[in-house]
Amino acid sequence: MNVIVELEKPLLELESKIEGLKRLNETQRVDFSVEIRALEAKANQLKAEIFGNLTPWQRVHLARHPRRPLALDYITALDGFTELHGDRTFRDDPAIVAGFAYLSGMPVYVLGEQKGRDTKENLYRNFGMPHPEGYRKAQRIMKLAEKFRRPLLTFVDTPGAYPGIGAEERGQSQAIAACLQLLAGLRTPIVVNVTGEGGSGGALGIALGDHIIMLQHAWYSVASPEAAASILWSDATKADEAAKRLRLTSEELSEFGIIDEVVAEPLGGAHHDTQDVIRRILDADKRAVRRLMRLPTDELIDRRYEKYRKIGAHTELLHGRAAR
Amino acid sequence: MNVIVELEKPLLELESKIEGLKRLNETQRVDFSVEIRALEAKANQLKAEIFGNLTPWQRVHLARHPRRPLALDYITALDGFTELHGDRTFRDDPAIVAGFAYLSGMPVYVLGEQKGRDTKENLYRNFGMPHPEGYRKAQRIMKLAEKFRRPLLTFVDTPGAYPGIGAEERGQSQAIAACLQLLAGLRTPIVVNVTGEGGSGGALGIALGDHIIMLQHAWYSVASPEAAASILWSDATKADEAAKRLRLTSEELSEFGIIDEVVAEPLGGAHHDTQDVIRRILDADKRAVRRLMRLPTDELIDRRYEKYRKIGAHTELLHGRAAR
Amino acid sequence: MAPTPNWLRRRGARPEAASDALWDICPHCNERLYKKDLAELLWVCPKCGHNFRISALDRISLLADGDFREVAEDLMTGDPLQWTDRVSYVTKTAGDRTKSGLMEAILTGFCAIDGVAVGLGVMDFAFRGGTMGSVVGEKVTLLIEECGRRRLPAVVVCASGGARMEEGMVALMQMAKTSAAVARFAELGLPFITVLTDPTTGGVSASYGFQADVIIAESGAAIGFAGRRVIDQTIRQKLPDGFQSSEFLLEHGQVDMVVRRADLKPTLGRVLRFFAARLAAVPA
Amino acid sequence: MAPTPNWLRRRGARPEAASDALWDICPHCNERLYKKDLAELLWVCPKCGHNFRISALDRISLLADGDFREVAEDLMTGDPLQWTDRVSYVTKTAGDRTKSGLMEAILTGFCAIDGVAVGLGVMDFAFRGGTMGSVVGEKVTLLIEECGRRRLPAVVVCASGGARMEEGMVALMQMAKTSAAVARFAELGLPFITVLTDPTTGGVSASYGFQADVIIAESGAAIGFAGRRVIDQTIRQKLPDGFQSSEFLLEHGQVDMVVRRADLKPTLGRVLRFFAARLAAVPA
Ligand SMILES: [Zn+2]
Ligand SMILES: [Zn+2]
Repeated sequence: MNVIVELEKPLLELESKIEGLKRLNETQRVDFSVEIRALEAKANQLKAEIFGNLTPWQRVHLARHPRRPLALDYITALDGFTELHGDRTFRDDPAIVAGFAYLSGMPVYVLGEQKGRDTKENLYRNFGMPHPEGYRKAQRIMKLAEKFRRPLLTFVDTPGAYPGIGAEERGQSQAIAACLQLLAGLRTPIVVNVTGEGGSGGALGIALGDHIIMLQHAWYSVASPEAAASILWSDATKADEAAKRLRLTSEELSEFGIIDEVVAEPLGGAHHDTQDVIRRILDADKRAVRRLMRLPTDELIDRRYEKYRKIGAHTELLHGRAAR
Repeated sequence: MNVIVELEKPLLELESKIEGLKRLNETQRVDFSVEIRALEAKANQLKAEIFGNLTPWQRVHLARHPRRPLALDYITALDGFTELHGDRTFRDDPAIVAGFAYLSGMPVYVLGEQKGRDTKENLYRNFGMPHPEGYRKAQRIMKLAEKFRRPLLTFVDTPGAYPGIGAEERGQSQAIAACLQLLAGLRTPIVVNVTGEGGSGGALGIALGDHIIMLQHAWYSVASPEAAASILWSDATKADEAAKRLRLTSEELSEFGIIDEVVAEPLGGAHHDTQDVIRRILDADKRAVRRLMRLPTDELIDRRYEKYRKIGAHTELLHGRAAR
Repeated sequence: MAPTPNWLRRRGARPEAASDALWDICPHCNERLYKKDLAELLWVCPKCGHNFRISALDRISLLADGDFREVAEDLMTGDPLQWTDRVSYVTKTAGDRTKSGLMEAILTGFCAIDGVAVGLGVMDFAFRGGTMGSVVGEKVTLLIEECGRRRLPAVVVCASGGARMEEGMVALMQMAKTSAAVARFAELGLPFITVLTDPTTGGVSASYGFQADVIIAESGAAIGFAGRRVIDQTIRQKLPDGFQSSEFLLEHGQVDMVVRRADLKPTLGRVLRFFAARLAAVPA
Repeated sequence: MAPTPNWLRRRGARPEAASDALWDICPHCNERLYKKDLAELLWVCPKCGHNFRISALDRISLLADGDFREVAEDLMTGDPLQWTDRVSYVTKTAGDRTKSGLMEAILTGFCAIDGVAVGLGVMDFAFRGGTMGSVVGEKVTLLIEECGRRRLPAVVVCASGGARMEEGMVALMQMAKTSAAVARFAELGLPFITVLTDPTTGGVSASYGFQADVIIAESGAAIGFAGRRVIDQTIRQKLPDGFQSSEFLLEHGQVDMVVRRADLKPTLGRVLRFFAARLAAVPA
């Protein structure tokens, strides 16, 4: 069960009560506005109590909230999204959506890791966990973006690349590795949006870029808290502990210089005002794309190289490079 | 049954009789040299009768002779052949062998369509009929050849690309199409040897190059005679008829300008002197590679374009281009 | 029925009616359809959605905005193999010319699709089963080369049984020739789009058909390398449902999208507008 | 046992013996093996051929012709997350340094392999399970960059459980950093070769491990993206025989060759000689 959904319940009850009173207010002669105001104050207080001080583990659940905007919510908010399918080799992987669209009139290619909204859709989307063919479809789109010199926009939201038999047989490692090599040298601007879950290498496969934007309550980690707890302590139930230690929040990752820009969410999370959050993300994308498109391509690639080149924490450095 | 194997039988009997007499000659006191010379004369006469005037259909069988040298016979005659495996995506296809070697000291990449010598090996090699993953392994080797600026040598010997469910599912068309596009623009010399069967698109997938060599009794056709007869007349038994009409012999294809060089075979076919045939082919390869390596890359690519650009037979031409 | 466009009227030649019958039978659901209605219906069965195979002329009418300026229209095939079986190749192609009203299995030219200027090639199954011989290879190559010079997107609508047997290796080499043209065009950074219609197989699918930046399949088309009969004879086992259909190929990652005939023009327009848009034209 | 090479004697540090036992048990066939013999046997079980996991120092002794000039040898990890669980990350790595005689999970340097000058990186599973943190990422990157400057082939022998948890996202970003280094190196037209040994998984396999021009797997190694336990827990079904073994990967087209430990040096030599040969040196 999602802990945020549990926490939210009293708030949702209160809000539905307020809605009821508002309807009464409109249809009946009696004036409930005083009561409504009182309840609204209480609701705001409750919201602040619930969401004002979330633990990292609670924030992981916020990023998994069933009503959180998904990759396609952002992508379809672009103008004229047209989906392109398939890796030309094995299968079309619905866990990665790909295509092209316009960002405020600018032609862009888009990639997104896509979960489902319900069980049926989640089975179809494999809960947003791509297979190698998904990363190979992504490579096809990356190459198109480079060939036609259009910026690439990616939307990251995956628990991780799928760990299954077929995925291993068809080279999950190779598929992600090839994405990374391709993105590192791609001669066109890449803007990355981490909007939900940033699960390890499966996220990074479409998240190496020039400008990395992260939604406030998204998480991005070397491993999911459950996987990390399992790897470190052979005990997946210690995920809350792992979530705290992994430094997977947008604030911490900003401090590390791994995230370039954090887009704020309304109190309670993105699903409390989906349209506003989408608008904020796309605004940030637009600013980033415009800025990056002004750079000569060689400089763009050099800057991208330096951006990743300097990430590390080591104490004795060759060539006099400064340590973190 | 292979018609050449049938035709050869009396010759093989005679040759084994001669061998027997020769052994007797060495071990006994009696002198059989007169008889041997007489039988040898008869054998030569028989050979000339059998092989002097083969029909195209018989020559197709010569190209399918169970003792005909196969791709790996040529490839392993190069120095230091090292095999490279796999398409990095789905499977290693044993119907296409790939790797690198030295041709008289020159580093070259090699590709070959490989049949088996017996049933077990043929099942493993799928009778030399590649799947899409074979063509994708080939693409990997083509890209290596280009990246490291080494000539590419290919050995063509396939009844055709495999027509099966998995092959279609994984994009046989796309795999061959991608090979052709890659070869057309590959910035390194490509020398092609059609040594056995040149079955349609499955052969062409590794046969687009700068210099096309063909063994005298190899065949190379828009479709196998059986397939053509089946397509044209819904009657695969008319393959001999189709073989004649398709103009699939090295002499005819030379006339059409589709083959650049024919390497002669001994009377009776390549398997009558395998080592000599291998040497002739590799000599031709060496000459071609040395000549092509002297060309600036842009000129190499331009010549390759013109080579294929001019193949066609049409009577009203735009831009005043000369018709065949 | 839509009025005959100018380019078509100018062209003069029209195919002979295959029969005088007023009715056609849908091969998919057996519905009897009044022939005169079919054009209005875009040659799509109103009961089951089956796409009838259509001529290159009709396809161009469906796609081109207005004028279609045909090029290389007089190109006629030679007879490189001096082919004869029951009848000679020369006789066969002469018959096809009369029957189809076409010089060959493809029409190429320049037009606008939904407002975007393009080079457009459209194959026609009625001419030798849409097979690729010298002329198809030459016309596709000329079209792509000319698109390169004019810096226009190239679009080819495929319908083909593969390479043309009667031109032998000269036909097979058209795969190499067109591939070389596509490779050059790709290096120019110009967009190439194919539409695979029923059927697209063999030498056409294994060359330019699958070399495009965006590959669109018309719904319900049969698309593959080997023909079904060849596969049947080789493997002698039941083929999966929908094997080699457009939808099967989409699932197997081979095509970018499956589009119904009615949506083809707007979809092509959308794709072309994106790919043809110049970065310079973008507001900063 | 072979005499200790100079570079190793110079290096001084040696791992503590894991135990004082004179015997080792082959984990594959349970054969009791006299420890002193194992080095002579290249740490391969003479009964079943099982490759024991070996230290980076031993691996270099197996591969390098003579001298190995280590670089970036003093690089030591920081503690970017200030990690503590049962013990602190600082304590853990200090323990690993003592136990393994290494500063980190990889040694990098320059040497000749079978006569060919190369940059060589060798990972060591004994240090934090060969996980990639800042130092592994940095040393791989420095090695590849330096190979680029010297125009030498780069060889990395992988042995890794993936990205290092205790360095969190700083560790994950090493995948991006090393990939960027490989991408640049590839553009220089220089050869990159990896040897995947037991085990190569996660962040290392999904970055430079699988980005090489030639990928060699040592026989019997476990190679994959996800660990077996994770897969077991996710799919809860029986895994195929040999799943994620070197041989399984060869069959599935993921690696170029599977090589026994005894053949590794000559095979690498053969590959390197081919890839490192200058075209100019070829007789015309
Ligand atoms: Zn119908
Ligand atoms: Zn053992």
